[in-house]
Amino acid sequence: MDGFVPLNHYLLLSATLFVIGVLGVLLRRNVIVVFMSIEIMLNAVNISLIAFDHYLNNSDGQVFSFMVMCVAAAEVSVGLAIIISMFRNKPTVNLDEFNILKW
Amino acid sequence: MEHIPAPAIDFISLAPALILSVFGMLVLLMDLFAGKNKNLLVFASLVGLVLAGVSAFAPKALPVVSFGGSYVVDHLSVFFTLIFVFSSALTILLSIEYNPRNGIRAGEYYALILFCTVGMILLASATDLIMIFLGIEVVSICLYVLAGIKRGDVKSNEAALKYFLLGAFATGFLVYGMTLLYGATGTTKLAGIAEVIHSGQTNSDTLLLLGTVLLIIGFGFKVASVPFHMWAPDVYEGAPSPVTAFMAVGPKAAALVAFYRVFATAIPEIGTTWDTLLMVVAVATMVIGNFGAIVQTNIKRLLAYSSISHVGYLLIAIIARNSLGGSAIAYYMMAYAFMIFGTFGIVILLGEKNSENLEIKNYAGLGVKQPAIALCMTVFMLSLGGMPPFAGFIAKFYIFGAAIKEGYVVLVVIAVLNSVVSLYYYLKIVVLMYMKDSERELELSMGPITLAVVAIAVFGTIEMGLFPDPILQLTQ
Amino acid sequence: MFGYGWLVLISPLLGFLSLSCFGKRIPRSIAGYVACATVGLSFFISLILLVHLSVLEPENRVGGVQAMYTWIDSGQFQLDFAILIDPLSVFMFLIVTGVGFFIHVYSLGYMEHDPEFKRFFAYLNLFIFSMCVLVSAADFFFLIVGWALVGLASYLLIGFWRDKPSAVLAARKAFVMNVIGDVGMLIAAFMILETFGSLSYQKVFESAPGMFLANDINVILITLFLLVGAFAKSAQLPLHTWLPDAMEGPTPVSALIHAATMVTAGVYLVARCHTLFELAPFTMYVIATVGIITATFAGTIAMVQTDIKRVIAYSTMSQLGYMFLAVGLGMFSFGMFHLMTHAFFKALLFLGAGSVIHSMNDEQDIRKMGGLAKAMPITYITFLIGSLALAGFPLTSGFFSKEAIIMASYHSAMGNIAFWALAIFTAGMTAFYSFRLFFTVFQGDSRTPDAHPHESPITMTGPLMILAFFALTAGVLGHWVDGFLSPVFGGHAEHYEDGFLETIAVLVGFGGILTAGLLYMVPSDRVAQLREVLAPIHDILFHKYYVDEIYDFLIVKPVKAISVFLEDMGEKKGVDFAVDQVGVQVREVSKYVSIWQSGRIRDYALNMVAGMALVLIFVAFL
Amino acid sequence: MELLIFYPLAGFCVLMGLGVIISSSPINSALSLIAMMMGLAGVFVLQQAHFLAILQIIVYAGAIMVLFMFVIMLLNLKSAEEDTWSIRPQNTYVSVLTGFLALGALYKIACVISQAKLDSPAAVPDDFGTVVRVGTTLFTDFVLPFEVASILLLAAMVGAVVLAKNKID
Repeated sequence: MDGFVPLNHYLLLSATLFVIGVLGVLLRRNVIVVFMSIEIMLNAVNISLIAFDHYLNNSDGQVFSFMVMCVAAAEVSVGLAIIISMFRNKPTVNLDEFNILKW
Repeated sequence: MEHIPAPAIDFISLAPALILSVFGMLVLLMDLFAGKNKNLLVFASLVGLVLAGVSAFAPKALPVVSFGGSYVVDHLSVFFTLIFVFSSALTILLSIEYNPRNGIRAGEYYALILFCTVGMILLASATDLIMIFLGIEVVSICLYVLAGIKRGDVKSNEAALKYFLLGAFATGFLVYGMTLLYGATGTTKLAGIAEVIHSGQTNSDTLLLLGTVLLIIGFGFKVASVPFHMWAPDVYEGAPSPVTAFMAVGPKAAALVAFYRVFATAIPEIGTTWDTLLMVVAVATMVIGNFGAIVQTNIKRLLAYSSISHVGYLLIAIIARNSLGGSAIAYYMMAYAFMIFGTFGIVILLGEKNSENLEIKNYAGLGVKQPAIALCMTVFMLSLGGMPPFAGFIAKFYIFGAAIKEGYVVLVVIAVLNSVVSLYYYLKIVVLMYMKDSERELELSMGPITLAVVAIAVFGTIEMGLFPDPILQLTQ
Repeated sequence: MFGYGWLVLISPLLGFLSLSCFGKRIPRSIAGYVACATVGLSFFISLILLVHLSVLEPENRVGGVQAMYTWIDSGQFQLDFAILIDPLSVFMFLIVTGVGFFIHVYSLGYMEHDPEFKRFFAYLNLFIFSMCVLVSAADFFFLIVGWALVGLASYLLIGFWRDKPSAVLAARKAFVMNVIGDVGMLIAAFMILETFGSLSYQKVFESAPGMFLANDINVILITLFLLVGAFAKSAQLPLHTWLPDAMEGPTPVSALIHAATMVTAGVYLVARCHTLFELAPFTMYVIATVGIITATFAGTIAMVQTDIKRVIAYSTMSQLGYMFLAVGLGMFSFGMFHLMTHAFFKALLFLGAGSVIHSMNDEQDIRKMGGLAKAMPITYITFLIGSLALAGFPLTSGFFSKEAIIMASYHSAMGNIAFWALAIFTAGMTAFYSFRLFFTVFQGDSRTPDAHPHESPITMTGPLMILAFFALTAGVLGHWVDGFLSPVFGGHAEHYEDGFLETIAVLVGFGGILTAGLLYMVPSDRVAQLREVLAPIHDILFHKYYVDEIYDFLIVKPVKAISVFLEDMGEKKGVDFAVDQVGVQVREVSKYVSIWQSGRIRDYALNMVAGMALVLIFVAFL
Repeated sequence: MELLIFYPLAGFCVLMGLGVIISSSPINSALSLIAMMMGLAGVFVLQQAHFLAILQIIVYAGAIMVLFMFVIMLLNLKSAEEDTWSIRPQNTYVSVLTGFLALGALYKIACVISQAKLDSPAAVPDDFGTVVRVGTTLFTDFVLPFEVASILLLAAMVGAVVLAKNKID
């Protein structure tokens, strides 16, 4: 293999996507989009995991990212259920309107 | 086609978790046939919990390390298993009368509590980052649902949503931190990580550092320490009362023990930097928790802030990082379980038919109308404030003792001063009960089972305060 | 050996628990008797303990630690559930449970018509229990526990009438002041633990003399912090402001807690820790100085008060000052002796005042009383005895105990002329204000014609008479007290004989009584009438008028001005202001903390990220 | 070869990621997210993690995103509910401060991250990242996490049903 990509660049890609996800959570008001941003964060983590695996010649990271996917799936199902159950009582997806509980 | 060698599975050390999983599924199945009568489910859940508690003692010689070093049963984990089982059982007992009154009819409720307990037990024994991650997630996912299980209630919905979104957000940080830790050391086993760090063979110290920071954030969120505590008051207020009590004890204890394991086992040697950081966090947590609680008018919110401040005290034990610290955390959580379940038992007892009656001012005059309950509440409040001769005092005493042994005198002084501040709001409730007359008549719902829970809790609080030795022996 | 001593503590605790838990189910009539019986039992056991101790050899009387079991055992540090039975604690037991028992009985009558009769007795029992914990503690830990518990009980009892805003405020003030003291004690305890590695009296007092030279900075700091607690609890300057306000509570409470027992805890503390204090002569000097200044200060204020209970409250402060003077001079047994006689006559005065207030339908202003002697003969006579004892009239109990202190203030090793002069001056004032009070209330004519004073029931007068007996005769116990306590204090206190000084003291006392008599025996509105009828006495009356003017100009006005000034500066703007401000500021901070909690998820996430950024910066750059 | 594919692919992923958080319509966000996940699957393939690349497409792009789509349709979300991204005015200071802090921290990290030892990938065996290899690891070393994952999914399923089903009893 001539020219290979240094690990750093994978890590940077991962970090960039992670930051994009964080920004999405901080800046968007739509619950669904915020939720998708969190998915971006989890995906970003997977990139790092797999990159590490490749560079360490190890399979643990792949198992880890397998588990991350599994958790993501579980979170999505529960999260969407919460959104639906919430939507029944208060038909909006604007996060800023959910502030009965405060102070 | 090569065969995968069958892995050795140590059923004995897994027994509590296995039993509870089986009973969880059993409860789910029984729910199909039980109809409206949930008593059978309650009974089955309690049996499961008792069996799990008993089976926790099954391993002969502790500690038992199994699954290639990713699962360990030691004194700490056995004791925490007991705390989890105990707190889940009390949660279920508190729910029996609370749920129908507040429109929670789902039989899955009990199954979710059992699954959550499985997660906590696994978490307390996990010595592998992947296991810790999965344990935390099992616990969290059950809690997201439990927080929102009062489906018709906007507050409950909001609590679930907040908990879920922020929890998932924090999970992102947590798992990223674990990834970096893995990348830096090439292994996910805590012992392996420690070994690599010890030998100085890390791939990158920066990754290690960054990973640890992110890990702190993730754990910081799960245990609700400042500045990652902000979900706690809202979620505690919105969730159904038994679930709130559950959250304040079980999952928090589980996250703490995992936190302790990671910091005491995996990365003890890069300690000094973290100590300063954790000290700042601990102090901030105590201060914010206590000062936040002072102006609260809702009892659940007040208890939420107070539980934040208690995390601050517990972090001191993690900073101390000696064996005394571990058993101090265990003792503290057990004492805290008694106090919190007792307090929430009373909160539930005082609930009315149509409202939960959570305003603190409604506690006025309780000393005259319900002297016994007021006295119990006084015991809990004094114990939470760390007054002798109750359990809360001994618990604080051991934590501070562990810290002083390591020379963190200033930290302990700050903590003691904080305890004094906390007395202000605990005693405010006591004063209200004894010194003020009630503004209106309350139609209290005095459920016998809830009363029994309160009685158990009072007994425990006093017993652990007067005779701390037996429990302490268990933790060491 | 003294295992049964636990009963002294357990009995009132059981009383408290049963009254507060099952208060509803216990009939009202029985509740009061239950409370009295528990304290009575404690008193009885204390008497047995006394006899038991008396038959022992003196050297066997000390160090009787009764450990139930080891409570906390963490390696180096060990703490037992234990009580200490020695002459000092039994002495205190006797005062606490004895006076406490009579006051319980008195309360049966005094609180008879109060709707919350049972709650009152529950708190009283709690107080007796707490006080017993305090005096029987075998280590500093339980000392502080008792210290805090009596503060709590006092808080509950001052604010007992919770509909009365002034009572609630007073209760809060007392509590805050006491917490300041508790914090001082806590710090002292930490320092002791740090220095000695143990909290038990036995170990600390055994190793202290070998560890410190006199006036070692450590021992001075420890004793000074202990003093903060002692001064707060015993209402010495500058932590005294809560005591007069505490009079908002029911009168038996004032008698029990704010005269006879709790406020003397500070004196007890100094006596108990005399080993430490003797190692710090500097602190001893501070104690004596603060004591005598408080005595004088409170005495001047007492002269111009018009509320019957406040007069006695300031007088209590003043007498506590004497006790501190005594222990500060190293005359521990004199301090304890005065503590005992004071408990008798001051409880008597308070109960008498309560009896008066009771019959005057809760009137407390002495300017509206007068001529009660006929209507209330028993109260009258007993009050007279109390006043005589307080004034130090020869052969009453107060005479012996006060005389000993005044003599010591000049003759003892640390005494000097200034202490003596102030002590004598205060003695004169004491005689004056106590008889001013007595004459105004009981002599002359009634100033509120529509009041119909009546004698109180036997439950109230009985304790009055018993206490009066002791107030009159307890003086003879002086040598016995000294002898009984000498094993604890390691020797007898030297009794100084000085006929000249004694005569002065007696004369000053007479002078005070006489002045009060001249000024207040005859109500001034009848002066003109009398002048016409009785010409020969005209001169005297004229002189009286004249003296009154001078007195008013020379003494009353300056004293009034000073006391008003002190009250303004010292109390309203100084300590109180500080205490209030702490509360206000705490609430302000608290508001900010909770407003931070905006309720919006995105803000929370932002805060998390901000926190993370802070952590990263912290790690990256530090 | 790897260089040639990686950088465009990475750029694509970042663009699509930005698309998720920028586009005003949730549907567009979801589509961008799917595209990003496809791109990531490509990155995984570059790393020889074939098994996970497949999973990424099946689980994420296939199952999870379909669920998202369902919910978006179910809630019938309008695209324009004046939801562009925004900072609440009260938070301006905190946000700016956080931004600076985060930038500072990132800069510092970027400075030191280049010192990492791992510059070239290890020589990996042929079966690296295959189902067999990953599966073997999963069923030997990590059999416990695997089982726990089943509890996790069960709990999530039960929870989702409890919360989302129309009517209880």
